[in-house]
Amino acid sequence: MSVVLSSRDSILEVFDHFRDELDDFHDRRERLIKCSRDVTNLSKKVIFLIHRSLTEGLGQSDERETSLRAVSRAKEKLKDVQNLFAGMREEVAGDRFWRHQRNVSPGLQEYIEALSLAHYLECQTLISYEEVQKSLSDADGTPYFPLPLDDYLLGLSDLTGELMRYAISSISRRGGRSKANEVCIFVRGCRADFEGLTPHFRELRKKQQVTSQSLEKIEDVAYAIAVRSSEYDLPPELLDDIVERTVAE
Amino acid sequence: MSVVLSSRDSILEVFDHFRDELDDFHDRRERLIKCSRDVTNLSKKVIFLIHRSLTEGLGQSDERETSLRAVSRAKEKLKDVQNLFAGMREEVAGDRFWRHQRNVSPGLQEYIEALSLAHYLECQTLISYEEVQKSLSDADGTPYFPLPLDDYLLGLSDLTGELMRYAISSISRRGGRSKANEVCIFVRGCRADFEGLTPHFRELRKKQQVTSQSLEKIEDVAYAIAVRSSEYDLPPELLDDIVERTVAE
Amino acid sequence: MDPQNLEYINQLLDKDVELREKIKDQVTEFDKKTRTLTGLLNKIHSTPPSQVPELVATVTPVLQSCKETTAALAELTPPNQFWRWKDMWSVSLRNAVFSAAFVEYLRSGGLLSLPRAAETLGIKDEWQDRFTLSAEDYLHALITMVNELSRLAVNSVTMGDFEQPLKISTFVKDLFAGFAMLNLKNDALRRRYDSLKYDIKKIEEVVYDVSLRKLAPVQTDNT
Amino acid sequence: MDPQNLEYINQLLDKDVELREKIKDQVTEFDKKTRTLTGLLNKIHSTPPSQVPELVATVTPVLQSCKETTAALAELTPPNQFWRWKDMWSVSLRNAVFSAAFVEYLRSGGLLSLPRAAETLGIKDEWQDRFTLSAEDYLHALITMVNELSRLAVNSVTMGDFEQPLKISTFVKDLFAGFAMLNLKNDALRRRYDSLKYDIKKIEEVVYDVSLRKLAPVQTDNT
Amino acid sequence: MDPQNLEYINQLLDKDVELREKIKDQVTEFDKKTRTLTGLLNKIHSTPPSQVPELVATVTPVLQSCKETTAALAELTPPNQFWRWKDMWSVSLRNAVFSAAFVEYLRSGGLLSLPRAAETLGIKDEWQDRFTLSAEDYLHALITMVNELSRLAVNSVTMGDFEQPLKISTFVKDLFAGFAMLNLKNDALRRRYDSLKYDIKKIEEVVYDVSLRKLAPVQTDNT
Amino acid sequence: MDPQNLEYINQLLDKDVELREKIKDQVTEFDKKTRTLTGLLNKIHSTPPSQVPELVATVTPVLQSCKETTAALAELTPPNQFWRWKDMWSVSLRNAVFSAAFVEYLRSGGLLSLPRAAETLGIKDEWQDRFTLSAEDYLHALITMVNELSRLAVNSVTMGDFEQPLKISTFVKDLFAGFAMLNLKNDALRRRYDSLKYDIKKIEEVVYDVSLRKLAPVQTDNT
Amino acid sequence: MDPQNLEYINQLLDKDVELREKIKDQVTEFDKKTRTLTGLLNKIHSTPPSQVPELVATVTPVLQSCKETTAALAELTPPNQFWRWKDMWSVSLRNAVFSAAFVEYLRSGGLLSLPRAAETLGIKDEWQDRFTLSAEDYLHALITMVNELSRLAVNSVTMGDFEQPLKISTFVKDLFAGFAMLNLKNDALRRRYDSLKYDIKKIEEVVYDVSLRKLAPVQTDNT
Amino acid sequence: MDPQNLEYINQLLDKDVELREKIKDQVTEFDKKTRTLTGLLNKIHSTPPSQVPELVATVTPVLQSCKETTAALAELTPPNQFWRWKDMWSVSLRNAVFSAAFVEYLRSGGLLSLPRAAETLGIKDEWQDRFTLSAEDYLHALITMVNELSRLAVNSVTMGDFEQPLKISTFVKDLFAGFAMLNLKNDALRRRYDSLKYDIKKIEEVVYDVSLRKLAPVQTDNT
Ligand SMILES: [Mn+2]
Ligand SMILES: [Mn+2]
Repeated sequence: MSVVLSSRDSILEVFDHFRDELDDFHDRRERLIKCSRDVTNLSKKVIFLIHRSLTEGLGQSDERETSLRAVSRAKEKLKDVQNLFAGMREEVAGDRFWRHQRNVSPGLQEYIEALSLAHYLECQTLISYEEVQKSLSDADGTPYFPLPLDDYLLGLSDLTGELMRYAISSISRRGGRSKANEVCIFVRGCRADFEGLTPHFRELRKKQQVTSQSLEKIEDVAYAIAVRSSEYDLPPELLDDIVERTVAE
Repeated sequence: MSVVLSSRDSILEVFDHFRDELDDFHDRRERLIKCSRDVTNLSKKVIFLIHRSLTEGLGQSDERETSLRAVSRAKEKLKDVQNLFAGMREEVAGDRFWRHQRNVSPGLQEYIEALSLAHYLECQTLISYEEVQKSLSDADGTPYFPLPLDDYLLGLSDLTGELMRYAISSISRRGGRSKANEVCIFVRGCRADFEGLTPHFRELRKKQQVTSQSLEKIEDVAYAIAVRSSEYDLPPELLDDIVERTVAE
Repeated sequence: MDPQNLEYINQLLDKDVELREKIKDQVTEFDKKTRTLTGLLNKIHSTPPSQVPELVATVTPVLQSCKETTAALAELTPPNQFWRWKDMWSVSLRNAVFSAAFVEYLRSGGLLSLPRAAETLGIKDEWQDRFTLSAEDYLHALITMVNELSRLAVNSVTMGDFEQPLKISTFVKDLFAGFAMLNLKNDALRRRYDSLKYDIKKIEEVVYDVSLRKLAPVQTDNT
Repeated sequence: MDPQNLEYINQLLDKDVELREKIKDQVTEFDKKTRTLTGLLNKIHSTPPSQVPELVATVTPVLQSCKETTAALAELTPPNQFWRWKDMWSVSLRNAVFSAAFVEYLRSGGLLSLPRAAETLGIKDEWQDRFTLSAEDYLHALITMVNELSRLAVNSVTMGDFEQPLKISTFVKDLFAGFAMLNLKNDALRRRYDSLKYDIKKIEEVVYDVSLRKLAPVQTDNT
Repeated sequence: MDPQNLEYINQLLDKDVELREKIKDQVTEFDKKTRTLTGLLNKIHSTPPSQVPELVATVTPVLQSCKETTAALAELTPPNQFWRWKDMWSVSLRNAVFSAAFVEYLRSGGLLSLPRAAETLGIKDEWQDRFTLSAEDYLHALITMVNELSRLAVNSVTMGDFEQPLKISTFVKDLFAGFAMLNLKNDALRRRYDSLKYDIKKIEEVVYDVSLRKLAPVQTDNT
Repeated sequence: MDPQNLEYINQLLDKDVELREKIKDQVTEFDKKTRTLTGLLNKIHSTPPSQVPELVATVTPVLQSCKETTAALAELTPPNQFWRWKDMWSVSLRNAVFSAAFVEYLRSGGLLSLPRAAETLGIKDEWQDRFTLSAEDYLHALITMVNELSRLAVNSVTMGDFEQPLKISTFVKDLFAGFAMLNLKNDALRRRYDSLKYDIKKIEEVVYDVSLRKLAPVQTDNT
Repeated sequence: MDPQNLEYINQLLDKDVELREKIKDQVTEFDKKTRTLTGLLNKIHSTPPSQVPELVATVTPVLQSCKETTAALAELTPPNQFWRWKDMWSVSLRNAVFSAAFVEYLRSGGLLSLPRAAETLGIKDEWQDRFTLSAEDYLHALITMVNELSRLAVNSVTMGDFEQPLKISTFVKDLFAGFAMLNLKNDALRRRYDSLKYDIKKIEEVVYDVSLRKLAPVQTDNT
Repeated sequence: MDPQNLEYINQLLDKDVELREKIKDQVTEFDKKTRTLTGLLNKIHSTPPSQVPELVATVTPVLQSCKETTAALAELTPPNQFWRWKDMWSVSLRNAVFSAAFVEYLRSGGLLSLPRAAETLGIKDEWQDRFTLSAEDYLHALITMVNELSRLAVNSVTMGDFEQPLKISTFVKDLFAGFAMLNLKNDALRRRYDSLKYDIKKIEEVVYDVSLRKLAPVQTDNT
């Protein structure tokens, strides 16, 4: 290729090359966006599945057992998502990952939301950065791509919204009544932890507001339960029994 | 009607009355909005008619004659609009006019825009407040309703946009070349006159910006004509003749 | 523009500007009075039933004093121009009507009619085209009253008065039935009417709490 | 441009305005009917169980009359333009479906299916391209029904009916489980679905209160 | 909710996403073709009059190939859903119509009518409810053509063709008079129509220059 | 532009840039401290009454350390330019005042006055033209405190402390009555003041729940 | 809130309101004067070169009269509060500076420096902490002048003055080179500076038209 | 969050913050250089053809000095993270490439290829994943050059150089034909590409003016 292009034909020749390069980029971008959308949809379904499994368990079995069943179903489905990420590996190899990070990001965050919800139900803790990165690595522990810090945090931030839903529906779940309080304390901790990181992540700042609202809703649930139990002053297990018997009649 | 209502029935009775009153108001409002929309449409058509008539006259007859023919056609149509206003008379009698001013206002302004355009073509002046009010009065000179000052000014402000269109198309009109300059001076005067009134009318302030843009466009047309004539240094009449002959060939 | 026309326009304009200033001054006055009114009435939420008449008595003279303001505004407004200027004072007027209606409820448990509300504020029939109490403003005031009544239902229970919520429930439901008869368009009134549902729900929940605990006789309303 | 071409284009441009007006008139009608429906159904909150069939009977003819409106709208809509105009009537349609579904619950305790809802409102399969009941509108109507049922749970207790809340609880939980199976997008429907949790919470609180009251009347009337 | 009802609703919700994808693919195709068309037609600005027929000949097969795309889109669009999806392809369609109309002007000096434009692109009357050429899209295309014609007037002179500007002037004035007969709303079309005045102004300036040059070669080359 | 003029203007522009950087650094510091403060105070919502003094004790030294920051800012600000730069730190300052006022409530149940708030943060009277605590910032801080107190009322009950809501209710109502006497113009402060009503309603509902269930002695406050 | 605290806060709030009113009155005055100034200067676009000195002469006394206003504002502003209130008058001040600078160009063809602009408007150095002309306001005024000069270039040609555009071109390019040396941050000033490019392009096109047609001597500026 | 995780996150975060600061410093440097470059190149619009080589000579050393900056940036960027940080410097880089390409056009009349542009700025192939010249940035720079060339076409005529517009016209049309081959998406590049049409139109008009007046030999380009 000559260094200075002085004829129309030589110009068209190099633009021909640019076209291929741009098309290649746009096509990959489209594929990744589509893939990210699939990841989002699958992850949303996992979250729904978890809530659904918890609802199904209503009163039939022990709370812990219900949670674990929900978790194992979720993990099953999450494997599909992880396979999608594994499939992206080539597309985002080398310096390409950061070029396409914004295209992958929505799906990644939704995945982290789902994964961390399952993790919470299993361990009652916040999933760590390394655990998430590990879930996005092959059998040898080599990551498919680096886990961006902001996607990790933004995914976790969305978790609090799901926990709010979990807490609210816990009011109609046997043994779940004590859960509301647990979740309340946990989310309060999340909010405090995130607070220190907000100066560095603008989007997290916006999501913090949603987290605060979710927290208030969870507090209201814990309050409603506390107020009602206080009136009778009976152990929660016994209260549950009474309610269950009445409904069953 | 008792002064204090202490039974459900008595309450329902007075609300029955409120319903009639509100329905009456909303129905009138709907009628006036529809009527105002008709006025708007008719007035827009008048403006189009004027531009069209001016275009049709292209080169066939004398500029002044073309203008006057456009004006007389417009006046014909404007009578229809005035009849619509006459028909509103009852609806906006007494204190009702100001209650519904906002509903009537869009049509009124468009009418003033059309009326003032015809007036300009006829007299080369800005139509006065009293002339507009008179056009909205019966044979005895009794107004159908008071003319709000802001509608008058906002209607005039829109006129400058139409004059811009007039000036731009004048470039392709025989004898119309000198028109661009006339319009330019006139619109410059309008803008200056309105400027003193902007502190009192917020909407006029916004429209002043549009007027300034229109003025610049008119100045560009006057400039384009001046530049071309300067190059040849022939009387405009002669230039027109030459162009006409070429096109006719 | 020819100078004569400009002159004329400026005259019209100056007149309006001056009038607006004068009305503004009156509205500032009006606003102070209604602020006092709502301040006083806010105390109802911690006033035991026995002391309500006393509270009502402190409100009455302030309400009375609004008559001067309405008269001043009616004096200022040119004939037929009521609707041109009313937006300037309608917030204040609604607050005054709210106060009058709330006082009436506290006094008699009944609904203050529109003509009586106008009378209470000294609004004369002959001002019709300069200053009047429109249905819209009256209805807004009633909605404000319902907002306060739902709060009162809650606070009455706190003060140990279990009858008040039942009274409020019946009164508000009657009023709501009235509102439901109106064909409201998508405007401010409609939005506020929609918000009434939350007040009603709250009141229903208070009545529920009271009934469940048999703190008051079972409600047997069956309209 | 030749005059015929011009005329043709002008016609196309004008037709829509007229059609919009006509549809608007029908929607105003439709709106009045659904207003009456919701007004009547609102009475359920103070109607003792024994009188419910009577209330349902007054609602039925109004529901029936909606068939005329849906037919008129189907008539007006040009073939194939359902998607162009549907936003104009969807609020009214959702209210009508809500009424039909609520009536069905009051009558049988069961859920009105989408095809049955369409049938009740006289919507014909062959109108497919002009007027149809979309899944979205149907689901919105069901959510509105749940909102009302949570209120009804509260008010039933006030009226001394302790069975209704239990029935409502079972019905709503079932419905909620159904919603949970849908793959909703992040739109208005999703947001309203999310809000259902609060209704369920309220209903659960009532069930809880009722259960404990029944077994352990801790407090006695002490007004 | 019974599973069948649920399944049915879920299907309805999912179908649209898939359809959108398919239409998008066709639009990408369409877009490539119109890009080629405008690329070829852009050469007109440096093509001497004698070689215009040759250029037109290279354009025709590409125009022809658009028929496949319109057929594919008509095939995809469900009956009655024209209005739901048309925004996806209207940019491409306008470009195709522009090309057809420009070619017609270059070939015959005349205006391509709307039905002829539709025919050229293979749009069939019986697709009415799935794919049609709206008046709006047709008019947008004509305005694009005028934009190009004003450029062509300038470039023709550069290439030594002094007749073309006069032909363009007559053609565009006629077209403009046609537009003036339409009752346009205040929308995108109206704004673009307004901008036509600048094209006419430019063309007139060229006509002016050409006329005077012809008769009075005032200046001689003095580089 | 002549070089001298240019030089002069560039100097003016550069000086500001530099100062802005320095202030920004201090504000970042300030922000860290107030973030720590609100983080610590946030623990109040899960701290049983007995451990409150301990929590307060951890907050005090951080509050104390804010004095250095205010001193640094006062040092940086050129005489007379308080109003130019204050927007940069007002968020942090309000948070610091909020913390001081909240701590005061938790310690004594009383309201921290404006001069005392300034003193707590080490703001000196003689800094008047460089760094001062404006009434606006003080009032914003109080409103933030009320927001937190309404949450605290809720969470206290959850922790089994039924006295706290009653104390909060009295304190907040008193504060609200004070606000009602201020001449707030229609600005941000006014809007936040209006929002206080929701906090009061929430607190009233907590007090209601507690009273209804006789979880705490009947409230007989009648301010 | 204790009464003393309240009283104190209310005083602070009231004082500001009053001052704001007074400043507003002066700004209204100022605005009138600058409106007159721009009105007069606007006539330049139809004033033949020979009558420019006359036009300048009518502007001077109005400019002179601005000194009273700046003095009044400096009098009103409390020491140190310049930065608090300056936004109220900066639009008027910029317009006054624009007028002064434009007059200077018309008179001498030169650029009014910042200190000279301040002097023209009677702004004293000792007002430093109450009223001063900031670099930002001065630069905004210069940009406004360039906007007007590009219009003047166009209109001069229309009036047959072919020298003016050349003078303007040289002046503006010089000014633009000055701006290019400033460290403008990304704010309103930067955006307006960027827009200057359009004015320069416009002026260049006028100079082009004039040169092409040999209406004025070939420009041989090579700064 | 468990403390270990928090610790780890904070480490990652601190590293990024520090790196961002360092890059920012380099970009500030880079920006100063490109500002100087565009300042110098802006003089071309008033430089007669004979003095162009001289102007080019003053630009070259500044261009040369950019190599240090690109090296520093390549050094800073961690492996594979080019796309993560490039937004920080792409404005400066595009300006530098624009300058290099413009200089090349002025020197040889030809187009600087991407590899040569990279080489000119000292960008090494082995930096590939840390600092490279992307096609996008290169294309943006070319568009900026076309913007300047349309201005240059106008100003050349003013300076009496009638050959330059013809050269520019050919060069720009060739370039435009290249751009037309790209499948641009709806992004910034597409918008800027669309704006090229205005530049081309302007250039065509200059060529027209020159041809009409026979100021230069008739153009016989017929690609
Ligand atoms: Mn979520
Ligand atoms: Mn108009």
